Amino acid sequence: MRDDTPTVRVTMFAGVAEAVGTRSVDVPWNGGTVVDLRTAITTMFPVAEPLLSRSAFALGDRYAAADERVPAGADVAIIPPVSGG
Amino acid sequence: MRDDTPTVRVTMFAGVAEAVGTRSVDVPWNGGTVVDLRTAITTMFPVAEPLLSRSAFALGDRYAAADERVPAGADVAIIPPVSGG
Amino acid sequence: MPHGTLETRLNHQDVALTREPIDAKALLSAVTDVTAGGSVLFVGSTRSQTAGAMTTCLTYEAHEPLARAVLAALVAEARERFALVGCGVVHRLGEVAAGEASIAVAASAPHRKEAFAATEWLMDRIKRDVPIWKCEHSPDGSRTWVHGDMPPNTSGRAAEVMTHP
Amino acid sequence: MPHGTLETRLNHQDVALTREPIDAKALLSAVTDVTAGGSVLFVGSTRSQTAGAMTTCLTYEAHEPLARAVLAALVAEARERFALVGCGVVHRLGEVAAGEASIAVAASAPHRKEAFAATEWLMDRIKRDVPIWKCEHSPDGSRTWVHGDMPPNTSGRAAEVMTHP
Repeated sequence: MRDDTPTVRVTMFAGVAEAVGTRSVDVPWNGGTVVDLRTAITTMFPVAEPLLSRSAFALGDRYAAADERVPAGADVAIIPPVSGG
Repeated sequence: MRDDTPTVRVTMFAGVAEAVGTRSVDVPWNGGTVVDLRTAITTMFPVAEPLLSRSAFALGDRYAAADERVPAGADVAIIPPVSGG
Repeated sequence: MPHGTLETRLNHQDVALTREPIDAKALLSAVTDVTAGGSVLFVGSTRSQTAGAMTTCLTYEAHEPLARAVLAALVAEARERFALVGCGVVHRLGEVAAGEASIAVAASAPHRKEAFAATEWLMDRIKRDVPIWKCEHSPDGSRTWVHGDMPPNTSGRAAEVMTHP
Repeated sequence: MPHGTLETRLNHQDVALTREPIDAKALLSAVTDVTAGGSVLFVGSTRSQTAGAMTTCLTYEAHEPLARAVLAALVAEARERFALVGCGVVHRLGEVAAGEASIAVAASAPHRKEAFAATEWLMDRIKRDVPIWKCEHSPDGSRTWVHGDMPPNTSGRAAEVMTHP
């Protein structure tokens, strides 16, 4: 990709990071919603599809709604089903 | 009462002891059930009737059923509604 | 406190009446082992204000042998009913200053739901059936013994267990 | 921890993520004052046996800023919903040996029912919504990240509070 391609920085945790093999990736991004971003990431990492399909997304330190727009340059985190406690 | 009159030793607690003015009394007893004993004690101490009417009774370190017979010489305790915790 | 037969579980090691401050942490430790997934500790305290009246302190008195026997039977029933890993109760007697604990109940279980359910069940039963009474002392020197409307239950499982030791 | 406005109550003093053993007693003390009649402490631990397989240890990882924010919002909601005197949560991260605590939740209220209800409610919400994950390590060296079926709730009250700080 060219240096000036807009991206979002996507951070991964737990089983998603393990399936993908990395904890952080820059995803090319021309804008769209959280749902669009999920589709783009699933296309890049089909191995993670079972977890991505039931993951939420965070923008910074808050959860994002599914129809929320994700700006280029955003810090995004994939939040698969949790197991703390 | 004559020295050889059969009795039961009745121990009182909390509001019952306060109403009656003592913690222990020997009640003349020719036999009968827990209900009979309650009646005898209420006759002796009418001031305690409101609490006696909703008290349970214990024989030694266990609760007694209402229809259980109380032998002469028994150690009986009056157990008004509790408020521990 | 491992599982055991009903007889071995119906013991007084799990219950205590004390005139000293309650060590709730020790109670929690005593009921937990590596098979426990969740442990619940309840601590009940004297509030400084009850029903609008200032309470300077409470005193508690008990029919001690009966209270210990009923508590032991309730703990044994809770262990069986909720498949607990461990369970224990400490109740304080005598004077208890505002803010100090009057009771601590702890239960541990493989899963948290049972630990919560057992602790709440025990508190409900203790407040109904264990022969301990609270006296409220006011700043003006007056005192009031607290009695509810219902006598303790004498015909329940706990009573049955006690009559067949 | 006295009552306050929603804004003052939505703080991070009541929540902690730690890589050290959890001091549950300190948490319980921190949430209690003389207006509390009942305090409940829940401690969740690593069991030595989960679903039939021996687990030697667990590790926990978190999205730490998000986890702290969600925990603070849940504690603020619990304080309001159950009229609590105090409330706090500590979750451990990193390696947790069998028998050690992974989480402690404490709540105190004027009456015990609210303290029990709040603690159970918080545990349910934490297990659903807080971005912390558990990895089970077996004696043979294999490891398994644990994920349920449902994603965390992102549209609840907690999320609303966070978007209007």
